[in-house]
Amino acid sequence: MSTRWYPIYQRGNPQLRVFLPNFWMKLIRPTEEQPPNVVTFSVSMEMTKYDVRSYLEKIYKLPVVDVRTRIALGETKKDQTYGYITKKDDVKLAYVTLPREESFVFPDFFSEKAEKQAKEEKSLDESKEGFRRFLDRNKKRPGTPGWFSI
Amino acid sequence: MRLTKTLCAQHIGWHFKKHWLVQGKRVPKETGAVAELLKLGVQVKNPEDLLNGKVERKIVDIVGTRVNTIPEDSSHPDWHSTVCHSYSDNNVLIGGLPQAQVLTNCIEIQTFPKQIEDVIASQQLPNSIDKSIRHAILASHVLDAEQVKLPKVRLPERPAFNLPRSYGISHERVNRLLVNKLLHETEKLAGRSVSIRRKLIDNATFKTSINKDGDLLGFSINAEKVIFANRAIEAVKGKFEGDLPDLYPMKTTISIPKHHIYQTDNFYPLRTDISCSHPHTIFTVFNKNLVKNAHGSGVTTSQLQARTLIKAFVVAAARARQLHGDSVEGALPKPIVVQSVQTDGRTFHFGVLQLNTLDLSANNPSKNYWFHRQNYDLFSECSYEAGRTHLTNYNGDVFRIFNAFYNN
Amino acid sequence: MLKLSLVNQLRSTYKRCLAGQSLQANVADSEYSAQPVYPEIQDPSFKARKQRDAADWHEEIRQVPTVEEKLIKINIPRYYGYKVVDFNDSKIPYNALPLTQHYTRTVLEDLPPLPGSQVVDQGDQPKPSEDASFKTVREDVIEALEFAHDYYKHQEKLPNSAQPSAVEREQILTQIIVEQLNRALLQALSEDHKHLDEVEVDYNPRHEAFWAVGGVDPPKNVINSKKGREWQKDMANESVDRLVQYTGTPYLSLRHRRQLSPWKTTAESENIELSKQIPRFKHDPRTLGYSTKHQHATNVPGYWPKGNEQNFGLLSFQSRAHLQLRPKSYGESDLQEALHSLAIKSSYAWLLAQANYNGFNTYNELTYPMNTQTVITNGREWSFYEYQLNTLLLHGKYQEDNPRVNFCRGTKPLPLYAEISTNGKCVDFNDATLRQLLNFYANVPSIQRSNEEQQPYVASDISAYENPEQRDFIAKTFKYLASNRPRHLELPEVYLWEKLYKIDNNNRAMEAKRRFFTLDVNPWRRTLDQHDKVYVPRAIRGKSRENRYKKTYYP
Amino acid sequence: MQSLTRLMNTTLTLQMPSRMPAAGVALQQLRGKTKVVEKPKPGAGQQFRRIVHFPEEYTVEPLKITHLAGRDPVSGRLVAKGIGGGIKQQYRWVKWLRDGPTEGAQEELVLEVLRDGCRTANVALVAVGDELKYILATENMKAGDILKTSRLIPRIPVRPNEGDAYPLGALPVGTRIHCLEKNPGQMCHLIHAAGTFGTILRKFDDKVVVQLPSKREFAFQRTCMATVGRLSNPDHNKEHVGSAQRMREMGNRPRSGLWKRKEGKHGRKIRRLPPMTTISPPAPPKEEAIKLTLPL
Repeated sequence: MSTRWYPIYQRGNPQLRVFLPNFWMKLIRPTEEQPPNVVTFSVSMEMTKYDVRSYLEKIYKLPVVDVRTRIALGETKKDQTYGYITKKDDVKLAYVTLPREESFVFPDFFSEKAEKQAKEEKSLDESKEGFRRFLDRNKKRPGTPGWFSI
Repeated sequence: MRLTKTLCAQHIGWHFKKHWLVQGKRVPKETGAVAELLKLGVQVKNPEDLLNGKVERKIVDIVGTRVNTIPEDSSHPDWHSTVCHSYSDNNVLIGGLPQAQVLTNCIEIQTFPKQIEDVIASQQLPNSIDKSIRHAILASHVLDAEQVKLPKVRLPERPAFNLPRSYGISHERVNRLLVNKLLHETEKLAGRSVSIRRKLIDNATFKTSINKDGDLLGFSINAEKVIFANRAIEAVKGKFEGDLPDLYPMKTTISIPKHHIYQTDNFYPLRTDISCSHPHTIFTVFNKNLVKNAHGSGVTTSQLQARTLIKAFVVAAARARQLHGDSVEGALPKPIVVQSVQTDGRTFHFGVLQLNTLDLSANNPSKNYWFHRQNYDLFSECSYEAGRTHLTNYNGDVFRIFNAFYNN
Repeated sequence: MLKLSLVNQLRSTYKRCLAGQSLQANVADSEYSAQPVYPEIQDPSFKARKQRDAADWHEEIRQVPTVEEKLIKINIPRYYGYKVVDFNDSKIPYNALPLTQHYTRTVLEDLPPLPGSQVVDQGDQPKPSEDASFKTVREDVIEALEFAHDYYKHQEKLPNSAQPSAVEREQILTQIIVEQLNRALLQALSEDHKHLDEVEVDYNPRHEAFWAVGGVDPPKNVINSKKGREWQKDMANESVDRLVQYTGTPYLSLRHRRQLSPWKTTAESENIELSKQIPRFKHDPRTLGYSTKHQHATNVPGYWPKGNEQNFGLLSFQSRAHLQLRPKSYGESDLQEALHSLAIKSSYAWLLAQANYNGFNTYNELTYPMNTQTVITNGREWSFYEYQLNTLLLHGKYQEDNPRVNFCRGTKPLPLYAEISTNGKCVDFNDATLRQLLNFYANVPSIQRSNEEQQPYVASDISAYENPEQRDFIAKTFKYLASNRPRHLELPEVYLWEKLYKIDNNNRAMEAKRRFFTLDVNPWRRTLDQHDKVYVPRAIRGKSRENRYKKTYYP
Repeated sequence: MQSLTRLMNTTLTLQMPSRMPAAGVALQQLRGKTKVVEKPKPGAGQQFRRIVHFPEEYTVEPLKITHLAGRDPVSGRLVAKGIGGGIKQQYRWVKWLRDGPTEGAQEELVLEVLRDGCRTANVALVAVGDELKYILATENMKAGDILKTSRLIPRIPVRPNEGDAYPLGALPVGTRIHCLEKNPGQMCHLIHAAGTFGTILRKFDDKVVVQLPSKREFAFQRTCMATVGRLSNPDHNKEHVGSAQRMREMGNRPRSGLWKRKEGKHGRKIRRLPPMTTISPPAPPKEEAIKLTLPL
């Protein structure tokens, strides 16, 4: 953990009382298929491979075999109204290799939610489809009430 | 605009500036005040020193800083007040072979020693050997697969041309392979009985330093391949007479760079009690891109031959110092014989040095012997053109001498 | 009049066709057959068409007459070189063995102990003559070791401006030891083993090999692109081929005119069950730590084709100096696996490069097995491996269908000596290790094949071509490709601002479309022969306007 | 303005520096501020063509140069037009001082005559003792020649050979010389161009009259050293450039085309040569001017 880097003192009140650590690691879901013993983290930009390794070894007592890091380009987006381009910050990704016996699967917390959402969408689609069929049916007989059928 | 007073008004500040550009530079008149003050015992100081005094910056020791390089001046630990003429691999003696002879106190004998001449004349080589040697030449010059960027080529008559960079086998590698392959063929011919008494080493360094007529000479050379033997080569029988050449108006140390920073220790790459520690033959490579005269001209044949001699001399002298102690001066109890071969992959120069004395002064009656013949070309051209290999004017004599040297 | 006759001719042909006659009926009667012969019914699906195209290309490569042209042919699809996985002898990531086995289709076994050592274990005396010769060899080797160490110790004392790193130091020492030992053993053994007189010794040769591996998951961009097309959606996750380029420099390698005899029979090597058991590494090799690069396919076993008769590898000494750079956390067992992996990939690559000079390549299958022996050493520790190359087909469907497998068998690292004492004497010399090494040298290469059998796909040699211009062109193009020099044109590059403002977000719609990505051109698809031809100056060609450009002779 | 100057002169007992003839002052308008850049005038012996990276000690190694393209190396401003580009040459450091003993003569051996890309005459590599040096080569100099150098002025003039260096007083009238010292001890910096020579015309008092390549006559002190003979490469002035590209290779850019040979201010005028001039001893070194600052 870096000790050199603190927020710059600002005059006036209220003073900053909460000091968040400037080294942090976030477990993220890998975008591509990986061997089961590789874990992906998003880490703070200042952390090096050695920082990541000692962080996991010293705090979480994890058996780290190897750490590889890279910096991923942040996404860009065009503003819909004015057309200027905004860019998200770049992130540092750390690929941590554990011993080959270990395996890590990223937990799927939201599978139920996704299912539910899918179901809802399905019923919505169905009702839309029904309405479209209803409209199609009534296209050729203008002025006839909807309930009228042969 | 009308020519009014306002229009014609001039900015006085501008004139001041222009005026100051000229007037701001003044040479102080000598008023004699300094002399008067000094007479009164008042200290006079330069105003520059008081106004812009030098601030000494302290160097803070931080972990991870690079170590400062040692300045090459009198504070260097290896700095000596006496100057040393330091000969190293890339130096060329401008006087050529005569200078090398005077430098090493050698008389030149333009044949090989009798035993080698006899072997060259009488040796029986199998008929297939020329084919193997041709193959070895091609394998090292053309057929090796190394592809590195070669040195830039300039056309003297078209200095503005930037020719495309060519890739190929580096000069060092061509020579390493050629010498290795020739030695391999020789050892196959010689059989185990001879080759067990030899050991080969790449890139051996030899260092020695010698006093000659009040000048300190330091030598540090590298031999690309060295053959060590378990027994020293016998001294050449017979006595040879001859005079050293006259270099007037040059001194013998001309064109050897002078240094104040040097080490005078002796270095021989093996200890004495190991089985094969006697120097037998050294192979040195001449690369015209690295070895040039101090003034940039190419190396002449005589200068090339001088290089062969000096290298042999340094090896012999380093060995003599190792055997008889650093303080050995004058005649050696037993002469040391070293064979020396220099090549640039195509031209070979063979020579044999017999070191009789380490006393190099000009008036020493006993001399060292340098046996050599002229240069030999192994071939005139070896190339790969239009999908075919070409080797023209192959000269089989070179391998015969090579073989005789190995078996000596 | 003429037209009328043509019409008449056509009419008669049509009539004959209607009558069920063949068009060439009047040319040869032998075209008739009792049973009608129909052309093979071909699967019109996309995948099958793709496979047929690939097979046609492989067949075209096979038909190319010379070794050099075959390599040029393989390189033709890419002007800037293929995107290849960088396999080299200096980087072995953690847990690399499964990937190496998959990428070389290799079964790993233990090297059986020497028959000689078993004899000693049982207490029987070996033949006295053998014992005497072993003793002399042993003395020679110990002497060579002591000599090498003494020289290295002296050399280290020299003040050197650039301090060599630990890896370089190991490489320097091992190079000395290996050269000394090789010389001592060649001398000592050549009297009994005449084949050692004919070996060709390569010093730090250049070993490179290129091959394609199937059964690897496609990268993200390929999946996305396929998912974007309705008809390709189902194929999105189908495995793709990865191209691999090995680059390595052993300390020493020995070559011989004849081949080593195989130690696995054809029946043993063709085993579909065994081939299914080979570990697979389906993920992208970059997830393991390998990197990719763009380069031309090169196959170099240390010399140029038709260089000499010594076309088959006998023994190579590989370096393990770079294993020092692996972190300690990889563990001891992984070091062992790394050595196996190094042995497998270096042996496979060298054999593939040798096979390439006999006309085979990753797309054209071997017709006979090839063998080599590999020693990995740091001077003190020696690991011994034997390798048998049975197949080269690893790409595409062959990953599953090919019944043949390659074999590698090896030992653990064995110490040759414990240490060199301060007075320069060798302590605890290990005879077993030396015996193993001697066994490798004594392994007589005995197989010699006829030219047709050895090189079934090679019809000619470029030096036999009549046209000097063609010879020159092929030789130069081949060297240019194999020299790994950068291409004449710089690699196409997209600047970051262009990615942000032109590709990812279309912010400059009115700008002139000049860059390749706005013109919808993929520069990586540029083929090797898409370049301006060399202009022949008028002074050379004379006044004719016809031969203004030099001809090209791409296969 | 004059009163201002007077005021300054009275308040400061300072002496006006004579304005450097070669130094001009250029005003460059920055935004709202005038930046004063001092740059030299062309001429005065400076070429603004290249700077040579001289090491501390004399060496015969070919030296590296940096092309200036007509710019002043201090201010970086363009001074000389029409210079730029060209093939990078290597500079050979000629040892101008031919120092010899006052009694007897020192002998030197010519080892090689070389072409130097940075000057028109050839240079000769000369060995004496354990020293190597370059001198300018004379017309007929070749490797193996022995040269003599002496500072002795005998009663009867010596019979010199080409390449020998003697004081002017020791040479007979009519001798062709080059590499002449302007004043004794001042490096031999006269007559260096290829094929040129000066001629000793007559002697009077302790002066020797020499006709320089410009045909003008100057009287030098008799102890000034000079080298005997005509400089090498005599055909240099007859050699054609050949092509525009060759001109560029030589480092010259296309000319403006404004200069006319036969008319205008700079054109040809035929005048009588000025009479003989006696070389005056070198001026004492100038005192360094103090630059006073005044934030105006």
